Amino acid sequence: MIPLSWIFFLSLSLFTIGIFGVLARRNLLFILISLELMLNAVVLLFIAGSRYHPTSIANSDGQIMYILILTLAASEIAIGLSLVIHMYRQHHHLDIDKLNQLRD
Amino acid sequence: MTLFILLFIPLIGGMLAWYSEKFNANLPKKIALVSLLCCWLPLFSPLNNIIFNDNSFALSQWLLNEPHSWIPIFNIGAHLAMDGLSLLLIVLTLLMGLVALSSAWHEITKRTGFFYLNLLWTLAGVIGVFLAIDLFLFFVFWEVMLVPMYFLISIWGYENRHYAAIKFFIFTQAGGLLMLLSLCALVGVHFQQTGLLTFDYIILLQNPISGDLAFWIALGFTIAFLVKLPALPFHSWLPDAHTQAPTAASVILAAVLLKTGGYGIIRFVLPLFPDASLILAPSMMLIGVIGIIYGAMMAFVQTDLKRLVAYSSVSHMGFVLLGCFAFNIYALQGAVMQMLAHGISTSALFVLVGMIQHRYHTRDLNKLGGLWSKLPKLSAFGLFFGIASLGMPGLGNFVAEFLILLGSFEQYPKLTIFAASGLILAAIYSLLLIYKTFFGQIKGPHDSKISDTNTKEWVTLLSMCFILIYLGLHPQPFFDLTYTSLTNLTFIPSNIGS
Amino acid sequence: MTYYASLLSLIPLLPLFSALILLFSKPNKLTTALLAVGSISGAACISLFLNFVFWQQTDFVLTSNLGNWIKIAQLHINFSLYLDALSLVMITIITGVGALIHLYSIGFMYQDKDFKRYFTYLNLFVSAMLFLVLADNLLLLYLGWEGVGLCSYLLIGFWYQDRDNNLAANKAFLMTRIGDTAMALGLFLLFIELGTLNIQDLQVQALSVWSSSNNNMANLCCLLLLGGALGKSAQFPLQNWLPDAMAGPTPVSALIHAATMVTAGIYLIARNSQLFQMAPDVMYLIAFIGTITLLLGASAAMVQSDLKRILAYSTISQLGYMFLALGVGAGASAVFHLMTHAFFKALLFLSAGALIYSLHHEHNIFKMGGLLKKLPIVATSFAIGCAALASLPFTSGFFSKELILEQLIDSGHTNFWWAAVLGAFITAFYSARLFFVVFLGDSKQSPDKQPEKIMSLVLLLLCFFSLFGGIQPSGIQTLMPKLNASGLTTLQHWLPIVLPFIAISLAWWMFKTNLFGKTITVPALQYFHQLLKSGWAFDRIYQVIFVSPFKFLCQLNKSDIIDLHYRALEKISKLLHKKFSQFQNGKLRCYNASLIIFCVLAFAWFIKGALMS
Amino acid sequence: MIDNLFLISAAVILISALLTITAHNVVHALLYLVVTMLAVSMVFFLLGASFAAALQIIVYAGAIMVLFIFVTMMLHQGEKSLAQERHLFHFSTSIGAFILTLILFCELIFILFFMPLDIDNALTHTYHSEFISVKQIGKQLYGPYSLLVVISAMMLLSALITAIHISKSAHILPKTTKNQEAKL
Repeated sequence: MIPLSWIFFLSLSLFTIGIFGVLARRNLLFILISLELMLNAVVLLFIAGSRYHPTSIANSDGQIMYILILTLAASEIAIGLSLVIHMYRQHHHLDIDKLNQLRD
Repeated sequence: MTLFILLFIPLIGGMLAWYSEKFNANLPKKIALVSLLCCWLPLFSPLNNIIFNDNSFALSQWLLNEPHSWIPIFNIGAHLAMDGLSLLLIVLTLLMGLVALSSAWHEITKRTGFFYLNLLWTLAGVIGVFLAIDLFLFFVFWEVMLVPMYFLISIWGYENRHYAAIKFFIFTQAGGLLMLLSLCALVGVHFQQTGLLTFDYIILLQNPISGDLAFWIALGFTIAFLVKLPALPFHSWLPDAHTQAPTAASVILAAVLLKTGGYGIIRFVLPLFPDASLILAPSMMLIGVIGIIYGAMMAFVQTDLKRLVAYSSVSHMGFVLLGCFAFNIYALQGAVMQMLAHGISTSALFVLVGMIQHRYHTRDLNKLGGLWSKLPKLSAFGLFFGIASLGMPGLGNFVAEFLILLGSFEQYPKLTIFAASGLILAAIYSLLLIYKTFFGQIKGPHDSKISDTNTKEWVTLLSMCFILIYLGLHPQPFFDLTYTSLTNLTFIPSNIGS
Repeated sequence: MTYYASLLSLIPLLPLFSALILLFSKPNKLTTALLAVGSISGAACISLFLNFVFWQQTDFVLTSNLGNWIKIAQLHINFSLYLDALSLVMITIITGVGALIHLYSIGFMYQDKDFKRYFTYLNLFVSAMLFLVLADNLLLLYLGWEGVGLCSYLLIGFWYQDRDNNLAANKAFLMTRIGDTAMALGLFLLFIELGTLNIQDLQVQALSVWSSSNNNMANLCCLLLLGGALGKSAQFPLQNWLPDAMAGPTPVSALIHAATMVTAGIYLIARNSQLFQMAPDVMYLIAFIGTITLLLGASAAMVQSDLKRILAYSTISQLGYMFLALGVGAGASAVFHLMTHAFFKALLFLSAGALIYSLHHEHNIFKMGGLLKKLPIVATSFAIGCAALASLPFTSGFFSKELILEQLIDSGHTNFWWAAVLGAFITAFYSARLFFVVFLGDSKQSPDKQPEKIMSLVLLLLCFFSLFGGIQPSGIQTLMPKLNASGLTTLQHWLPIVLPFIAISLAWWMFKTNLFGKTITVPALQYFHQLLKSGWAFDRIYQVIFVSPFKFLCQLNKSDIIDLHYRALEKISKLLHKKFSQFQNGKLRCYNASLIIFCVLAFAWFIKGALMS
Repeated sequence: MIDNLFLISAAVILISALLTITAHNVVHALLYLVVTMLAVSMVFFLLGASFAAALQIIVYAGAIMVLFIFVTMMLHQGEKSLAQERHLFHFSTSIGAFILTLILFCELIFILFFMPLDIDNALTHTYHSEFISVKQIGKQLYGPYSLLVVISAMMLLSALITAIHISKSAHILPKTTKNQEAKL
């Protein structure tokens, strides 16, 4: 049986890689990709959590939560990508640092 | 109900004046005048039973007492009451309202309706402050009188009026909030100690709270009133507010708004926190004395006429502070008298400065000079009020300052010697004022069409002269009026002072 | 008796009413003059009448109450007047000399366009002085005291167009105001110690409360009251306002700065004599200040070139004599000298006024000369005045000064006696110098017009008084021991009589060798001459010690240090705003980074928390 | 046996994740992402969540990643974007981000392993082995969690509408913005 701490380590490192991706990359697409990574890390934990839940009967809450996160990811990506298209149409580049008109 | 009528007349009058502007331009003035005059009617009953049968104080300190409930849950009552002290100050307010009206008669031309609304609402706020017995109601009126005054300064003021108005607003608002805090703390502590949640002054008076928390609450109240009575550390809003305010606003500001600070100390700080104010007394008297000297020294170097008069009122108010915390009957009577006399003499000076500015369009002392040869009547009044402000015996200021110094000499002789030096400094800046504006050679342009005082100005100034002389030569009725409300403050503690 | 009381209350009120009428109405010159002089001469007649009534009685008291002023707790003050021998003398002087000076100033001020304003102030002054002298309690005295100061300020600065007059007026008012504040403190102390401000009760209370003489509270009170007296009577520390006060019209200088106002200080001390008896040290101080002022005034008068400044310094020195007399306890002789001095000094000032009037505002004595023939009346009055000033025998000045000198010896202060005699010598010298330089010698200027008839009439009247002013009402006699020359040695008796003649001959010799007008070459002597001319450089001393530091301090603080703090507060908040707005730079990555930073910090805090426990 | 299977898939996950974020070419990054997703579904299988794994493969890797690739193709990035990408992301600029994430990583590791939390003993003793059948999930889904279903439905609907709206306005906008610029 896989000790939970390993899974913790795995999801945690996946999450950190995702964060690095968000912070380091200046291309909007890559930010979305690393966002996906972070989502996967979280889902991993949910599933592991429900699997190791100390109750007598089998617990499937993790998987239900997975379904919800799945729909979330899907809708989020749909909107994200349409924004990317929109941005590309308007600015012809995807560099996020150039989008700072909201400041003044 | 008479007190509520007295309160609502200016409020409604203000609204009417504002509304009437649509019909024609100078209707608001007349409405304002009418509403001010009929403010005197509710006062008629207490006034004549004081003059004719003077047993009005036999039964209780309050001439008129009208408790009504307002917010029952917190036991906040719309409780108005008038005693000798508040009657005096209300009469002063109404008088100064008329003076402000007369000085604004020709001077204010744009948006007159809104001007008279603000003027009358400030007066209503001040009358409310002098009548309110319920602490919460007192705070409400404290704010009511502040906002219209802000508009008066910021709309009809002179060159950098916005700076002055905002500064005035922030200072007084900060003071007001501090007062609200200490007010709630007071009610809270009172509730803990006696289990009775009330904002009513008379009930709070029965069992004054003590202990170090009482000290901090007393300090909160005192600082709020020190900001309003411009004592030294918090005085810097006054010169700006006065220089930028139109004449009518600075008359109201000088004559009445400063007195709410003094009134607050006498009415709320001294009786509600007896032992805390004993601890506070030495430092407050020190602030008063420093205020006297500092205000006088500042007045001495000013080149702007209105700033000079403003700093002089900082110095005079230092005397009031000295008188309030000296805890004996002479000093307290002197403080009340100083508030009256200062109200009249300084507002007269402001009316004069307004007239000079109206004619010569400048307040700069270096540009003014030799007015006596051009405007003898105006300069004669200027000389009279300049002399009054330096405390010439036979006029109100002298009686007040003499009593204050006499009272504080009994408690702190060494401190009073410095305060007495204030008399010399007052002479210095008053003589400077008179010399720089009225005597010497004419510097300004020689257009001869500048007219001397017209009858309206002449009547207002002359009536103020007679009041000051009456105050100086026959102050006894004023002393008897405030005697009852001041005697219970003068528990002369044996321990303080040499 | 009540008839007299109402008469008494009329004395101060008459000038007051006439002043008020003049203030509010606009009469022509004639009615103004009539009203003004009428009211003063009315008061003069009443006081003369009271003199006759009380001529024989020795100790009489007349009081009248005009109404209640202040009544709180123990402080009972009312407008009540109190007349006894001392104040009777004072009101006779004030109203007598006042009436004459009013009469004189009709002529003197006739051309001036502010005729009405002049007489209003003059009437106000006389009524304030009368209130001062007749006051029953110290507060009413203080009211008169300040009123007198105010009117002297207004009258010195009467010709307000000229800048120096205003400065002189301000200086006079401020110097006296310093004295008045000291006196006010004295009043407070007296009220707290003795519980009353009524003058007669004070004397009685002082005896009972301060049993042992010379306790420090008595000293302190008398010292403070003395402060007021010094300010008003231009004595040692506060005397340099009087020479500048000559900027006003000459009748004003005659009335205020010779006869009446400057004597207020002496009246105050004489009135509270029992109080001052309780403080011998203060009495000695008064005598000491008297001598210093005496010598200071006389020496300064020796070298002046301005006609009126000489008379001003001589007034200071004569007042020094009176203070000296008060200091050694001879109150009556001081008052007697005050009376005679009022007459002959008023005479001197008025004749000086006539001189200036006819020489068209010429003040410098070295530009006048040989006027004996051209202005006979002025010359004779000047001669009599100078004689009385130098106390030549059989003039009124002689009687009063001799009396003071004799009192000095009686009370054993021989060192003061020597100083007084030296003063007398210098006085005789400068009065002789004044007379010779102005009236003898070659004439440099000829007068363009003779003085008005009314002015000459007044001069003659005053000549009469200054010659025969020696006679006094019986009331004063009782206060004053007879002129018995018992205790004096021959030298002490004859020296003061011979001395003026020596001084006059010295002055005559110097005039003949015209040493007076010559410019002095010796630097040391020149420096000393300059020192004396500026009244021992008191103006410069006070300028350096008090005025310029005060001005510097005020200028330093012109923009209100406390206000700067509030403005600095405003600047700081603006600065912070600028700093923090840099964080809102619109870059998403910065916002993400700050988010992550916060998580890192939160975890660190959590770890620290867990590790600590 | 399961353990070393888990270790392999964990390694694959980590490596491909690292490659995803460091790739310059978007398509490479996407493909590495797909590999990560598959490896994650492998781990789900190991944990007994077969339904979740299947979903992962079908929906996540299948649909979402395909959508991603589809969009990147629409943006006809071409060679220019590769050079741009190299300019946008190179190691020196992201040193700050790297340090920050490293600190975060160490903190999390520290909390996980060195903090005296008692997670291990609670879990090891009672675990059960049988798989969770789809029927069971279905009952749960439409039983107590029916609200969850409604919410996710709503979410999907709103995402749909927004995506359509934004992409539709994307057409019109560029034209209007051009003549707006002309007007300015």
